Amino acid sequence: MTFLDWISAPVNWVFAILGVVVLFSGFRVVTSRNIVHAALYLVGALAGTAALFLMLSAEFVAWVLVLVYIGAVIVLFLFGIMITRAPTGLDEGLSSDQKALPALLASGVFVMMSWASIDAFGGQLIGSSGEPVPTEVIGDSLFGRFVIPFEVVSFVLLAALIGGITLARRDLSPAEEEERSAV
Amino acid sequence: MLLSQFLVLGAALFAFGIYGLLVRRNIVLILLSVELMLNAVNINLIAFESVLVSPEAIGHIFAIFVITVAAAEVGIGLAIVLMIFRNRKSANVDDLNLMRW
Amino acid sequence: MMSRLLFAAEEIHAGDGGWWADTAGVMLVLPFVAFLLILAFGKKLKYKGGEIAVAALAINLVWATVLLLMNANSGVLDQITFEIGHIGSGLVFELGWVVDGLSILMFFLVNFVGLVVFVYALGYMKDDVRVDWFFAAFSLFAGAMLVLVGAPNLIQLIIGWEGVGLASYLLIGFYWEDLDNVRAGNKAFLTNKVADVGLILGAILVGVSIGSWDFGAIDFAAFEGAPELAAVATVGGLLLFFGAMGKSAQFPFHIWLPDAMAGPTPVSALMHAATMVTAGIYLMARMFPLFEYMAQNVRIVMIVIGTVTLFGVGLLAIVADDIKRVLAYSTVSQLGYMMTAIAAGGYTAGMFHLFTHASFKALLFLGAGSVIHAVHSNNMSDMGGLRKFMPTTFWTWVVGALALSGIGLSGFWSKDEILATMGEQGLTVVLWISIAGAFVTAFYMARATFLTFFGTYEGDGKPHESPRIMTVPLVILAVPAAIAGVLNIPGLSLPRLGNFTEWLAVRLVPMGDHHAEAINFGLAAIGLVAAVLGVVIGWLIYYPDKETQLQRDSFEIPVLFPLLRKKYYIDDLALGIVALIKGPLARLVDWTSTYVIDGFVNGVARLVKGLGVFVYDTLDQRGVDGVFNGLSAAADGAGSVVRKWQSGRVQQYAASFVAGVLILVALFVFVI
Amino acid sequence: MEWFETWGLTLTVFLPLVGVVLLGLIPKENESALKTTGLVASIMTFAASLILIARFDFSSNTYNTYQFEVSETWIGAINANYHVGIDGISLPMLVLSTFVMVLAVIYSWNHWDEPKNPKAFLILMMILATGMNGTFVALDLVLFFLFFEIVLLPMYFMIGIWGDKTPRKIPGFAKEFETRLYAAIKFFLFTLFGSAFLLLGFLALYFESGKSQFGRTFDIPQLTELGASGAFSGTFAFLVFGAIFLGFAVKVPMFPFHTWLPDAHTAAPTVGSVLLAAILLKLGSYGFIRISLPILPEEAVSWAPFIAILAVIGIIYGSLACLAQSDMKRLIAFSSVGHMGFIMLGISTMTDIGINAAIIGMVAHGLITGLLFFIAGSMHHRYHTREMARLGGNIKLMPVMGGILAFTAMASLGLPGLAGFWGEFMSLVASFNPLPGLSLGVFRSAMVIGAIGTILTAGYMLWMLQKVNLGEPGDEWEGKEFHDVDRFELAAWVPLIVLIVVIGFFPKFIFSSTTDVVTSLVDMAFNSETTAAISSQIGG
Amino acid sequence: MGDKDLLVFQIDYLALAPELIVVTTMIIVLALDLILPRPKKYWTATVAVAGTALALVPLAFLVLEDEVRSMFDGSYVVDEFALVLKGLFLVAAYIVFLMSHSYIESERYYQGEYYFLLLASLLGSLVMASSRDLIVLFIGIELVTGPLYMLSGWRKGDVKSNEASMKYFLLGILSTAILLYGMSFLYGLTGEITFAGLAEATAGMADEPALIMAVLLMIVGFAFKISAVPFHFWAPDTYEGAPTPITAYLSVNSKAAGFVAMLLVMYLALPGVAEVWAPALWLLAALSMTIANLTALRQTNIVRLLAYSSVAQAGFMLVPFAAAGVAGADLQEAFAATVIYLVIYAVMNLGAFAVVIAATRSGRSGELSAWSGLARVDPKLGVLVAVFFFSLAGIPPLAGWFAKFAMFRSVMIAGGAATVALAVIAAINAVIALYYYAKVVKSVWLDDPVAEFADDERPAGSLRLALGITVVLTVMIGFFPALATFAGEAARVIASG
Repeated sequence: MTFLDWISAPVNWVFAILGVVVLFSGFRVVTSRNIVHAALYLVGALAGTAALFLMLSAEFVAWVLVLVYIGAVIVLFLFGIMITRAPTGLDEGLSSDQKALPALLASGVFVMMSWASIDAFGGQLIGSSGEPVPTEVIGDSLFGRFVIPFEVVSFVLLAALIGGITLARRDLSPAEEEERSAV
Repeated sequence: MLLSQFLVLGAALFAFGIYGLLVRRNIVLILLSVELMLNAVNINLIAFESVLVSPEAIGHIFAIFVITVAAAEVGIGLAIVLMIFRNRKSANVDDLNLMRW
Repeated sequence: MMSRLLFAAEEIHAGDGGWWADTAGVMLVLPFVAFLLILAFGKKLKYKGGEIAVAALAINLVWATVLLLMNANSGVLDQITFEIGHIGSGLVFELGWVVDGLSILMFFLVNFVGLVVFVYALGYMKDDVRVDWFFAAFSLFAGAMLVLVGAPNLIQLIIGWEGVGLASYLLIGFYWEDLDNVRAGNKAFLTNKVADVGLILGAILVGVSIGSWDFGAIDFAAFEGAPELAAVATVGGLLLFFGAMGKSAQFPFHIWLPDAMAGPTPVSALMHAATMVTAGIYLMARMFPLFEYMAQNVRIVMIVIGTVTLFGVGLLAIVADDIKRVLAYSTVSQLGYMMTAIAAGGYTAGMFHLFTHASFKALLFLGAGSVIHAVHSNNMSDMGGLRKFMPTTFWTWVVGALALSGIGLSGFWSKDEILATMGEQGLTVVLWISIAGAFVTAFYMARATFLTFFGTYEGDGKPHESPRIMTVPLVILAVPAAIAGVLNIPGLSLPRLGNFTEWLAVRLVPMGDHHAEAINFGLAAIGLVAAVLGVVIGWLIYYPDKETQLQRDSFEIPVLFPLLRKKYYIDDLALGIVALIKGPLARLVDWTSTYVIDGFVNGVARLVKGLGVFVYDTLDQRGVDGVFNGLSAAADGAGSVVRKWQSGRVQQYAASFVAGVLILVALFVFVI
Repeated sequence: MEWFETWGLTLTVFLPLVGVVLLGLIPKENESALKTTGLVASIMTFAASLILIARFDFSSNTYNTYQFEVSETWIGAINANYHVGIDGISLPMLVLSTFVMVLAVIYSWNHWDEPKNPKAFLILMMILATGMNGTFVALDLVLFFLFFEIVLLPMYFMIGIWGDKTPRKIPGFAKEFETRLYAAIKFFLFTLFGSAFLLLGFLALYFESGKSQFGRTFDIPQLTELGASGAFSGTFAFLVFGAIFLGFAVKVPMFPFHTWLPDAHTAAPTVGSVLLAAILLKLGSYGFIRISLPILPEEAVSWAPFIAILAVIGIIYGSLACLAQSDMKRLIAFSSVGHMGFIMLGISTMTDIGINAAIIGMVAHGLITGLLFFIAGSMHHRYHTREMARLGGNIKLMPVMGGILAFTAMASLGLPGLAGFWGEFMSLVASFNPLPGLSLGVFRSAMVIGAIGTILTAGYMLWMLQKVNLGEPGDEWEGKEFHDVDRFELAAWVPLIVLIVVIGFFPKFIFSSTTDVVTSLVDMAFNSETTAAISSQIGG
Repeated sequence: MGDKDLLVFQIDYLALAPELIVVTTMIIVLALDLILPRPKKYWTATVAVAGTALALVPLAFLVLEDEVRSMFDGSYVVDEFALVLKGLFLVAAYIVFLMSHSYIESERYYQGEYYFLLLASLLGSLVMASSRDLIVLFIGIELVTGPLYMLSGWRKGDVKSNEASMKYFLLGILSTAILLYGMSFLYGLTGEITFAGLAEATAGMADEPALIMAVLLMIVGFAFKISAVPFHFWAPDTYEGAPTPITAYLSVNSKAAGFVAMLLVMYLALPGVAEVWAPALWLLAALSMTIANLTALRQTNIVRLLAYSSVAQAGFMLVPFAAAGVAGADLQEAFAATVIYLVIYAVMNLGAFAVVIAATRSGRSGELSAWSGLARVDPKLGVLVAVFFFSLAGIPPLAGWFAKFAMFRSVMIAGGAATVALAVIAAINAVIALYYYAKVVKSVWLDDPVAEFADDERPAGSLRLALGITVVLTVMIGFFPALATFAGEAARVIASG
């Protein structure tokens, strides 16, 4: 498959656009000097990803991503950012000054991963049936064969919830506590 | 569509995540970077699934679990950030070097 | 073994000794019983246990005498052994006793001389310290010697041998409050120990090669020319002789004997007469068949050493001031005679000289003891003119001195026999040296006699004759010293006693002995003349009554006398070697242990610890910093070399994490 | 008593552990109950071992047949069994061990080194007893290893807690250490270093045996059978022997692995030194006889000259080092290096004479050096110093103690007629005619040098007597009261003295147990006619 | 999938009983925590302890039954191996609960939440032991570690504890991401997530670079959990900062969970590519042992020392993995060796931490110098210190010796130059390790006491129980290693399947 073949398929145009969006957003997430912007760029990256998922017939997952992340996680992040009172303006101190080594390592990782991908799946095409995987299948799977991880993951969430609350809440001083128990 | 185009995209996102993890000083930003990495994994999973087309949609299931877990991790992470912030009035990792020696 | 024994007994028409021989082991045991009894009860007894020691030897003497007489009559040949252990089927350890001409003679000698000396000691030691211990050790001494001479095999001989060494160590160092005496004891023990290596190795060679340590077996093997024994005979013989040199104080091992005078005088008497120094000669006599039939070439070495000893060490007696030292050197010299004699094939001659020497040397020592007892000094310069104060002592001394000098009395006969043997063997040079030795002997005995008993007394106090309990033994000993010579006059066989040569010939195998069949009057005359000459010259030099003892003893031969006073530097050499081993060498070894081996060990420990410090401080704690600082500095360009990588440690950890991944993968991709 | 046939050994090994439990239950303050318990436990153990002797069948005493044998599954997964049994070689060692333990308990009755604490000390002693007894009866490599190592901990604590507290400069380190601390860790690390190799060797044997009809096995009798049939050979066996050698050589200890010994002995409390010298060192040499030789006979032969050379170096080296010592206990400790050299020389000859020599040498060294350490301890107890330069005239101050010291020193220098003689003498005899095929040059040189070593031995022993026992007591002791030997000391020492004399005059006491089995061991391992029939290769 | 009915998957409640009991206990704990007034909150601890003990009961039934119960297309299996490991997790957690009791009570902690989170982590490890596909395994791991991120920071007011938590968390999610990336590739390459399917699909794929990368990435993910060098950096800091019972839990349960994951993935899912993972683990083993041991020599804080010790011990546990890479090696033996080591390590390490808690109860710090002469003051505790630390050092007759023995055995059984070299490295490290373990014992027994602490107060009953259980097991296993080999034997069954 030549580049020409590739570029002539319209679906790849879509991919290219989405890819640029995702990559740009991703890049900004780690480079942005504004902490809120960084969080918002993450939204962009995730939205792009969700769109990519749609292209790959993963309808359900795409919407989950949108709902869970954009709907919940990012909000959580923003709350976190607010509470820790990070400056919302530009902040030189958000990143360390020494960027060369992290960049080196990151590009190393990128080279490794993309090389392995191309080596293994170089010419493999994705059959573009376009038919989204039915949610029913996912439902059957989740509540059938994967019911145990499904149940277990709920405990992950529960534990995160309870633990998170315990850690994040302000401890009462002994005096306050007495006061409260008296009530 | 090539499978590898998605994989390379995922690799790039993952690399961004690593870069962010190493270079960011604010813990919340580090968490964001980690989300990028997990997202890269999801891209991989979905891409693979579209090739493999397993009857149980394993790749999708896996991705859903990853998303869930990632959400939980964010919760945990932010709780820890808050706790630290409460004690130190800072959310920078630089300051975490009590046990340096 | 038994069959051989019977066979041999048949050959020489010897009896088996009956009950007396079967029970002869009593002699070996009684002194040890006495030893234990004295240790246990000695303190409470009148003579502090001396009576027990005397009683034990007295009972022993009964056996010894009976056996001696039986042997003289008809020959006694018997051996009783008990196994004390065996390895596999071949290696057997036995204890027991052998009863034959040689051992009976030694039994008699040890018990007789021992008894006399013990009795003497009752008086001599009366007021001394630790008398009970003295008698205990004394019994041990005698007992060990009896074990030695009664040994039917080399193993028991070694046991007795070392036992004698131990007892001598204990007795020489008897006055251990003074460390000089202790050192003398150590010297004796160690010198002997050096020689014992020879004995032990020799015993191993001989015993292992024929598969038995039994003397009878060895004798037979030698007699029959067993090839396996022949193969080791020379080396084995040399080693055994080496062992004998130590106990019998042959040059250069003579150094311990003069120092051994540090013990009480009765000890010296016993040591020089019957026990200890005779052991080496006895060993040679015991192993005579080996040297006679196989290891002839060793005999050359023996002769050389013996000759050097008899003359060279004899000379040392001339310059000694300590009366006991004079006697000690004389003993060494006489031992040289015996050794040379045996080496020359004079089994009987050597043993006969041992026999006569035992009586007169014991006599002389006891006499010297008597003098010392009176004068409270060992030095002849403190004596003089004692003739008048101590007549009994004097006269018995004269008997002893004459016997030693080979003038008329027992010593004459035995020495003559030695000279005759040498003559017969054609050892001309040795013969003349021996004659010269006889001259020297007579000369220094004259010197000692004149310096001690003639002239005027110079010491402190007024000397007096010793008590009866001491003089009676002197008299008793004077008798054999005077007349024992008749026992072995060639061609003379006494009624009921026979002849010394016949006594000794009662062995399992023929000895192949070389002894004179008749008196060699020519040699006897020359020897006698040499001895008389010695006395005369001694008289000329030492008799003239000068004012002081020192002046009397001022005779000097340049070069020679100073050399003699330095004892040929041999003592110094030995001391030097010991000092070298004990000092630098030992310290070097100790040093290597603590500094080289341990140093290595500690070094490794420190290295590991240091590595730990390095890994923790540098790699683990700073290295991550360092490496990443370095890397990022390099990556950021020269300007920022000194700048620290600012982010926190978590990210360093994470970076190492990622780096680890990359390195791992890279390893696989590029290396494996 | 039928049950004794099967459980007698187990009883002997684990009775002390019962003692441990009982001791643990008695409160620390109740000293007399503690001591009585310890004594009773050790005496019962000793009694059990005596019953073993009584019921031991000396007539069928051949190698690789064991009596009182028990084999129960222990670690099924690796085919390691609780397999115990004794033969004529282990019997004397086992009895020696139980016997010395009784004496040690008696002695410690009124000799407690600081910081006292009889309870802990007795417990450690009892654990030690289990380890030592167990090593002598184990017939499974894993079991052997376990017991072999059990002794490590109690000894570490004995040295470390009750040991010598004087500070000492350690070469290579800037600061001073307390002797006990240095010695304890050194002992520990050295032994462990050796054990690691030992374990590797055992494992290698285990896997190699997988090719045989027995399958993978740790069983000593089975491995012995394999060894005799030549199952282990080549480079593999060479390395395995080397590994096992290292393990045992450290324990023995052979030059140059000996440096832990002087420190450990010197620093240990009296009873610790006694047990260390009397029994612990024997574990190594016993291991050579029980494991190295029969299982790897071919390699034993090829290693023999090397072992002989090291042994001889040890003899000379140890003796010379003794001469340089100023500390009495250290001197005695170094003397062990020399004496164990003789034992190893005997073993290295691979003949029945040599191995018998080693066994009797082990017993004798156990008795004699044990006694020497007892005396040294008692003297330290009274003088509070071990500096020989300060001692002197001991026999005047304490005639009985001095006498016993002199006696023991004489026994130690190998005086014929006392126990020490046989081991040394027979080692030399054996090295005159080692196993056919071994280099006569090496072994006969070893014989001569070993014999010369006896001179040095005599030298340092006499020298020690001179410094410690004889002469006038130093001024500093004037007017001080010295109690001569007390009854506990006598009770502990007299049996040793008696045995030293008895074995000295009647070595059959030991040989009757060992000779047949050793002969058949040599026959079996080296496939040769009994080498005591020595005639073959004289002059060859 | 559409055709398949839900009922295809029968749920075996007996097989799930231990997990269900733990879940129930969690809920009860939560509920109690809501109802009970603060002074009575210790009831939550009692319930947690009781629940854990109770969970062992069905486990016992299952063990006796000796039958493999497989669910959900073989993605969740209860077999001997799973049971042994579940038993280990439950017992270890039980002991940690016992240790926590007095520790948590003595300061102002959130007891209910504490036990809830620990139980959640326990649940995760139980699930992991039965997991036979990547998803269950992944979720299990997350459930094990998630609560622990928070528990390490449980001493909220203590900045050290905060820091411990943060470091653990950040590196933890990094490792999760890397692990997931590896998993995604594994899935992509094979289309399988069950271990059995993976084993079939990966056989002969050892030359595929993408697979190599996937395997290595997963190894890195697990290596973080077991804190192998160079992925161990979090361990000392986190161990020091976290509450001590949590440290114990981290060093035992969490590490064991990591090993379970590694065992399952390597031996069950990827046996065909042992030539890839064995050398990698060889390297990790060698590095872990050497670096950690050398580093531990320098430590003056007991907990930090134990942290490095646990890193080194992980290295020892990895040794059999490396041995498995030798051609023709007996994978079962290697597998069994690691399991045996794990079991023994769990017992003695828990004991060591229990001792730390007991020793520090009266204000003694974790600094080694504060421990001088501890035995003089409290001989019983001194004995325990000696037992556990010498056991860790591998001195017979304490349990640790058999762990090392099994480890060496697995190496020798494999043969091969590289593994023998590793054995030599391990042997040298064993001696080095002895030095610092002995250093602790030396301080406690041989040095003079430094300061007075109120040691006359006896440790709490629950702590004494924890000490008792661990010490008895340590000594018993030392004498009867069969107690531990039984675990290895069970594991052998699974490895052959």
